[in-house]
Amino acid sequence: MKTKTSMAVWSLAALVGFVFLAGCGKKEEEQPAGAPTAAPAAAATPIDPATAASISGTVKLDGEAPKAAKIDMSQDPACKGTNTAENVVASGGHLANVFVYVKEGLGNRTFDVPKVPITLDQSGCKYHPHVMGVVANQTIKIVNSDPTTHNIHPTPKDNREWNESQPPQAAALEKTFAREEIMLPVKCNQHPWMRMFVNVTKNPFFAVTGPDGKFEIKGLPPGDYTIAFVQEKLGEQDVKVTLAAKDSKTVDATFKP
Amino acid sequence: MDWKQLWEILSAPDNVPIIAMIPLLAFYIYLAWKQAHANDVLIEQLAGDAALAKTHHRKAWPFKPGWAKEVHVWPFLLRIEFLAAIIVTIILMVWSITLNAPLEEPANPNLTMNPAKAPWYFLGLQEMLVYFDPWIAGVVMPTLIIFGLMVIPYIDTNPLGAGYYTWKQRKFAIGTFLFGFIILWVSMIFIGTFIRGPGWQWFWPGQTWDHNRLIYEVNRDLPDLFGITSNWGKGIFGAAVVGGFFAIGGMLVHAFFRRHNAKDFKRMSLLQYSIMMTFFLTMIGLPIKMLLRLLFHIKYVWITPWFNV
Amino acid sequence: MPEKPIPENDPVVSKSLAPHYVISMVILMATFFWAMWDEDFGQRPWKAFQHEWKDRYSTFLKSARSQSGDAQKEVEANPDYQKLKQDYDSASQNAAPRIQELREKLRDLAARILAVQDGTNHFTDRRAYVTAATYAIETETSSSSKQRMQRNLEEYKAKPSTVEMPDGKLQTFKNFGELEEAYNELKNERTQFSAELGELIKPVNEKKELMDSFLTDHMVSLTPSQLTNLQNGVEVWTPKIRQINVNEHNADIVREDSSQIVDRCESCHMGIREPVKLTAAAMSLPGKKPDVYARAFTSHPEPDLLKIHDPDKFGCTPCHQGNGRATTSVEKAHGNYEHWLWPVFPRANFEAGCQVCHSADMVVVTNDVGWVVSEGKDLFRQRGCVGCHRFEGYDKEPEDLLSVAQQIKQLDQEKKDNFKQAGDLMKQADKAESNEEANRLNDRAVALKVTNSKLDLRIVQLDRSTKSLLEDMKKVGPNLKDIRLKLNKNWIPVWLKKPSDFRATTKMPNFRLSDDQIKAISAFIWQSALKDSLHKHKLGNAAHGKELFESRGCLACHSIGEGDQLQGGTFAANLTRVGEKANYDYLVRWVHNARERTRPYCPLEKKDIGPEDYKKKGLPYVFDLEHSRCPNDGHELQVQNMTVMPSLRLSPQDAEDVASYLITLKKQDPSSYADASFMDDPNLKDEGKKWVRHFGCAGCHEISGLEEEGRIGTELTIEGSKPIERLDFALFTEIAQRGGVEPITDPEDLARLPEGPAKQPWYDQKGFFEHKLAEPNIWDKGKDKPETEKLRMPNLHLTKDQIRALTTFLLGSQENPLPPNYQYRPLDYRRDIQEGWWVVKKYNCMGCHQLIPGQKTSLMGMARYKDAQEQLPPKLLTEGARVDPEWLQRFLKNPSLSATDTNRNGVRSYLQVRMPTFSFSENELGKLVRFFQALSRQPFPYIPEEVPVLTAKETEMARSLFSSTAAPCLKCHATGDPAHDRFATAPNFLQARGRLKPDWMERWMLDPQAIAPGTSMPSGLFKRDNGHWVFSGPTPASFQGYDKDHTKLLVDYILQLTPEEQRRVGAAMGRSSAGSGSSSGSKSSGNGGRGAPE
Amino acid sequence: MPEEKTPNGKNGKSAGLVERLKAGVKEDLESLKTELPAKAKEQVEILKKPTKTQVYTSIFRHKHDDTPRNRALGVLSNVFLHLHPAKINRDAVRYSYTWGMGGITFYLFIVLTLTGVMLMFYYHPSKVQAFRDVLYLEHDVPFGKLLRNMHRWAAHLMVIAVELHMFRVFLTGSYKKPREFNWNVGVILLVLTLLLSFTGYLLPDDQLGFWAVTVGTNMARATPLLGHEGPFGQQLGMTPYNDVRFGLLGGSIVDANALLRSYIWHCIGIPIIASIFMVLHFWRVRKDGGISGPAPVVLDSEVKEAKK
Repeated sequence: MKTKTSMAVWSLAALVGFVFLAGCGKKEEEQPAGAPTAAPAAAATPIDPATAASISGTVKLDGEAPKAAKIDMSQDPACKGTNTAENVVASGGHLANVFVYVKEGLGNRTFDVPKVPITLDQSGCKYHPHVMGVVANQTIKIVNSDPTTHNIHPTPKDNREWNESQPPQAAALEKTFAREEIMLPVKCNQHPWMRMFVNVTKNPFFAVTGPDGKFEIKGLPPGDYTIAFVQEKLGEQDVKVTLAAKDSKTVDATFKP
Repeated sequence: MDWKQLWEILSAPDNVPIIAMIPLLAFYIYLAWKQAHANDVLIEQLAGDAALAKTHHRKAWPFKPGWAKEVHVWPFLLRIEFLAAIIVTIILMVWSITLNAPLEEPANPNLTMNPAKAPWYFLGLQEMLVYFDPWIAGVVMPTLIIFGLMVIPYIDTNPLGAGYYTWKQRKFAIGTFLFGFIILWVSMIFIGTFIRGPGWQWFWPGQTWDHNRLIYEVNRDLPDLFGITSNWGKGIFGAAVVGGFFAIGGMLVHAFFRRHNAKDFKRMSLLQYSIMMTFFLTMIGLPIKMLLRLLFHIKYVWITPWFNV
Repeated sequence: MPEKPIPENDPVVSKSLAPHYVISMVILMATFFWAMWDEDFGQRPWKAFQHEWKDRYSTFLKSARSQSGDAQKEVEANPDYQKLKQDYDSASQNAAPRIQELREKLRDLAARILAVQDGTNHFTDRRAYVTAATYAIETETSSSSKQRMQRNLEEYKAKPSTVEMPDGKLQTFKNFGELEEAYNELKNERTQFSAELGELIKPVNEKKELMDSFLTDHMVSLTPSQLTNLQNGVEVWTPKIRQINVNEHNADIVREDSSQIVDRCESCHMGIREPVKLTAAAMSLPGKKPDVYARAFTSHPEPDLLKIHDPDKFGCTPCHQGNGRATTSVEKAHGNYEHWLWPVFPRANFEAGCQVCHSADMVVVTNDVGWVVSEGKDLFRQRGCVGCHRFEGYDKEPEDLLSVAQQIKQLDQEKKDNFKQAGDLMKQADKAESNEEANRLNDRAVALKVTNSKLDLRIVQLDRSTKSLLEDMKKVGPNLKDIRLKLNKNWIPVWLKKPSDFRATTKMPNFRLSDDQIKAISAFIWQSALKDSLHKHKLGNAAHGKELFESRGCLACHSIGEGDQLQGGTFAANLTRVGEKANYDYLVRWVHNARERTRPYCPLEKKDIGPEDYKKKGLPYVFDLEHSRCPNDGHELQVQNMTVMPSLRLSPQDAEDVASYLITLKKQDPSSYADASFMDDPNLKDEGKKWVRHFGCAGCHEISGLEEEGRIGTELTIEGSKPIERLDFALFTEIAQRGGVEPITDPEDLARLPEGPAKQPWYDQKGFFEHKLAEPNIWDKGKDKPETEKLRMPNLHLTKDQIRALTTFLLGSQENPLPPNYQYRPLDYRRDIQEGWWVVKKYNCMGCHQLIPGQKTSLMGMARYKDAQEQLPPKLLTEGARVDPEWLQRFLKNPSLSATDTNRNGVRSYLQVRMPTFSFSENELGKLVRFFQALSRQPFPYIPEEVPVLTAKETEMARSLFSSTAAPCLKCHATGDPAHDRFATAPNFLQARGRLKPDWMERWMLDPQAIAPGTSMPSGLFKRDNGHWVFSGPTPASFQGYDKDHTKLLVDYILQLTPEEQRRVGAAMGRSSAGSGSSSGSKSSGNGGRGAPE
Repeated sequence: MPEEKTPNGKNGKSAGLVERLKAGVKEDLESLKTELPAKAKEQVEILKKPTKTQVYTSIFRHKHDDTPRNRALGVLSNVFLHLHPAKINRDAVRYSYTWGMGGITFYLFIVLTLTGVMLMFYYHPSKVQAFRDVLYLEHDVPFGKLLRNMHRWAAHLMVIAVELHMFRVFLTGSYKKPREFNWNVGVILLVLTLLLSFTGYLLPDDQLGFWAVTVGTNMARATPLLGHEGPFGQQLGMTPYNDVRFGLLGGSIVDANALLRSYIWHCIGIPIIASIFMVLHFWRVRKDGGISGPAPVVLDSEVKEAKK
């Protein structure tokens, strides 16, 4: 009897084994179908004001500044302002309206959006300022000081386009740009000469050179940076710079017309 | 050696029965041979010992006096039958669970399968299509097979070997049958399944079934080899060759049969003998025709305006 | 056996079979269990999927809920929500006491009703007795027993009944009537209270709903409570087949006898229709790469598509294919096994599914861009595949011409028969026996004559459509009859050698010609070309020509520059080296009007008609769209070059300038090409013709003597469902089946394969198409074939993406296994859209115009327009709603809107880029107009609405607003005054009338950015005030107290604007030179609108 | 007659009747008390021996004790088993002699009948539905795939078993006198088995079946005299539309009619014919003296030559 049982057990075992063999289907090698979600953005790291460094410098124009073209403002009698174009504004070899910002080097740092809005004024059928920097999502307050209607028409690459009219004395428009974009053109369709550039950056470390070509960026944590100089016509120049704690370095740039 | 191709053919669900049949057949032939051998030994022993012949129970299996000559069907036979039923059920279930019946695309008369094969048990006949016109392979041959099988009891006049396995007492009958069953039936099925690929071309096992394969093969007719061109000439020549085969072959077989199967020959009536001869010669004719085709590329032997052989 | 010892006991009888039985029974049972297991699990792998789904989805929902909770808190902090919540709280608090009271009363009533109903001697029982007795009385026949039963009933009814009320008191009702009354009263009372309760609760519930819907409306994802509901659903899920039985949901689409669609895809793809977005990453196990489950559980990536194609109605497999019923394994379900004819479309080509039903659509998706299958359809025409391969829907003009000819023939015969019959009838009528009979017969004869007139008109109609068809017929390649006039002779053999060497982006494919073939072919086409002479032109101003070339819009279709420098559209040829090949005089003619033909072609006589034919008939040798009849037989002629290139209406001078510029474009001098005088060898001509025929050159080119050549390739309409056995992989069949070896070795061709060199087996339609397109003669590789039997398909030097697009298109081009109702063949306005896209794509309208939001035109990216977007051609996103279709038709016919001054834009005269004249046929004109109307779902035909005549005061008001400094209208809009129009970036208002639809104008003023994103016209000009739209700047004083829409007023004013009025207003605005524009002002008004008063 | 129980009856019967009634009821109650327990005891006794019950004995005609008589009766009184004789040659139970192939064939035939009947529940022999029904069977019907697999493989197995049976019968010379006729019946059964399998091949209406049947029936074209491609066929006016193949398929191609014909032959025609021949076959096995062996060997010298 014992042999019988063991035989039965063996045959059952053999059968089970067979079942397993049959059941051993091949499972496909799993392929990645896209990287898992990116690491969450690091929280805003406070910058120690004690170690903050700064950069300053002058932007020069090497060569003859092109003569600023005259603008024919006869189209709108309400426009009464200086009628020179602002493509390249230079005096005595100092280049104005160059946007200087920290292009690389801040890593994954995030920064709070400044609560204070930046004002863009339209007066004399011109934008003031002509070049401005703004942190992404920072409010831009657009004011019309002219007795005529303007319309504000940014034509961005990576942000949303809009076009709104602003009659004289109208309430200020409040707008934001959410994505980084350098030299985002803004224009007024009614006054084709009216153009300005908004530079939307991720960090608050930027400056626009004044008529003397000078700029200064403060409060930078120590580190290696790429500083970019951007001029609307003359393009971009990158400069690498290393800042130690409490450094204050001078970085100059020279554009050629 | 194209193992993938080989595996593809062997593992096609409908080919599995043939694969199963071959070892099965081998096993049963062995089983039959074992018993036939034992019986032949016994017969020899008894033929040489008349005394023993009188007392012996005349079976190769052991027997002792006192053992029942007959046993009850219930339970001695039925228990085996039930067991067989259970085992067949198991085999069938396991087979059915592990292997799915084939189901291909919906029938599409516009898309010919290459190769288009008949069910495996008819592949022997399909293979015959290579060597014979359809009317012979598809109609005459099956009819001959059926009739041939049916006349066996009436032309086999040998009273020996009824109810027990033996070889020595029925050499001619068994030899002929084995020839018919194994060579002409089973091996043709085997060829049709495993050897014949696209375009019904001959592929050795392990050769890739290339759909583009082209083979240069000119098949000639026998009369052409002899430069006979006229229709009448071909007809007469062919008839002569076929007739000659039957006449000369018949003579040879007769000479052999008369000598080695003298008793059977004596027992047979003329009708029995001539039927036996016809079927036997026809059977012999098949491989001859096949070899003519495979080795000498001869298509037809006998050409007439109505039919070709 | 003898050798063995004979056992003592008879083995036959004594041998036990018990062990055999035990073993076999055990195995048998095991087999049974195995069968069960196999049936339950082995054949049901989806169960594992569903278990996995339960876990993963549940985890996902949990984390989603916490995120959603934060989002909810944010929304809840919204003051609007707070207000709603307050409303709700106060309302529910106010109503609460009374609700409570009513609920109690109802509870009490319910108990009392129950007592009366079901208590001892209860009402229900007594009523049942009464009704049964009443029935017995009613059916009783004997009057005596009727009376007796009546008495019994009365007695029964009179009996009192006592009811124990819920408070324990006994109440006695005198008789059945009283009981019934009491019962009914109780029920009435209950109804009353319930109603009151409902009234009370309703406003509270409404407030709650407001609150909830505020929440759902303001949350991007689902609210936590919605997520909780989902989770509850998941947790109680027990594994079961999830299937869509299309027939059940959609009896009207699927007929009884057609194939049943049962899709069980969702048994594994559980997340497809979940209302949250599930990505493979989100459904992966934490920290693991997405596995087979994660990839199966994603939600449908295009939920919008599911909205249009509701899976309940469509199922899954009609779009994706695969074996929807199968659930036994992933391979089976996806149909990825040898014997399933419709395997699931590969991931890279899933859009093939669109083509299966949308084969009649040129643009499959009207509200999105970048669809691969649409690109494939476009390429199929652009690259000239249609030249050799017939494909249902493409270039069917030749077939239509044939059928029109047939119809005309038939009608002619009918006419003849009718005429004869009418004659017979009249004869019979004359001999008729009675007047009635005669009149009847005469009437019939008259009817037949009328019928014949109708037939005549029908024939005229058909003749016109013949004309249309001849006009519509285009060829992909240029007319080779003109090559003697057009080309540098020596350049031709060089070009034929490998066209892409000369011009990398050319449509002309590489036919792998041998030098002998090139010689013969070039000799044939050279010798068979026309030998007419061209008008000679002086060289013009190339600099001006360059300016024109770049500004007039040539670059919308043509490109210039090579490699990185390439700019412009890919629709037409790259002209970087055109100076090497072209003849200046021909270029001038071509630039001026590409359609201008050297000689007209008569399809009936099958020959080019020359001046001699005209002379014979004494006719002037003039042929154009107005003079398109053959002088010999009056048949319609082909009077245009069969190119889609339109005329930019340049002045002859400008055309010379442009041509002068083009002729300067070259890398080497034309004279540096090797001499090819063998092309004049007449012995080569026949050989050349043979090869030209062989390669089907006439499919794309017009060639003398081969005008009627048919297509040489296979029809591809249902190529995607061709059985794989019919696709000849030649010597690579086994290789394709087993995979691993890539037959293409040429590095250029290899780079074309969308999926790179083959790694897996590629023995499928996709593999065939991709390999064939990458290297069309790949199946000849290793084969020894005579030249004439080699594969003829040329190498189209396609890119990876193009091959993917074409493969997708071909994969979907199937003989539809679905019921015919699935085919997208609408009969309403959508059909107009469907047909219109074919025309729009044919002429590359989208090279200049944006028709789909987000679509890029060729011009958009060019530096020229970067700072001057207002100089781009207008966006046509709402064209149908914008313009009067009749106007549109006029405009499309002649975009200059003038019969004389054609060298200009009719509407936007300020644009440098020019709307060309396409010489659309009547047929295509109609299609285009209907297309735009349908795209905006406008009724067709359009009946313009009456514009109310403004009162003097209103006119005055409107004028003051229109001209106020605050309203900037005329700052940008043209007036016709050249000085003013220098700055104009918008059309003249005078054109509004007859062109624009008033409703659209109003909508436009309010928010132009929403109609044409990026337009110069600013939004925010008007604001909503007191339910009306008012100007948002300072309004003139006269508007005091005006309480209608300012926009409407302006629209009406603009529609009534006269040139004088405009001039007056312009002058009033203090424009320096506003008064001097009268001449141009009147000009524009003359073309601008229907009978605009001068 | 039911007693009228009218407590407040107005038309009361005579007092005598009531008395009698009362007495009767008492008596009945009395009998219930005594007789019922007795009957219950009796019933228990009966149920203790289930084989003695009328139901049992009506089914099983004989006792079950292990006696030779009962062994014989077990076979003889059973309609399924009485194909067998009560006793057989002691060596005939040996597997090595018969190989059991005849029995296995018959068993497979039964399995095929059962599975076939179940398959018929799901199958419609029409061009529109046939293939879809098979898909339905594979994907929707519980155990449908197993059912189809079993039917298919049992059919193949049966062909193998039949051929082996014939092989064995020949080798043991079992066709010899007096079994000549039964051999012929067997040959017919072999043909019928092949035909059964062949007709079933077409039914799924897939490429495999379609082309197998096309190839198979194309041979019929060449039937001498009766086929349009056969010798003398055209001379006798045979065309694709009137020859023997047309008759087999019900059309000139394998189409809906062929499917229907195939189905009817497969499910009704051939099974009935085969059953009849099987009955004949089994009957003759018994009548010809049971299975042929294993018989004692016969020596050549013992053969008595029949007189001619």
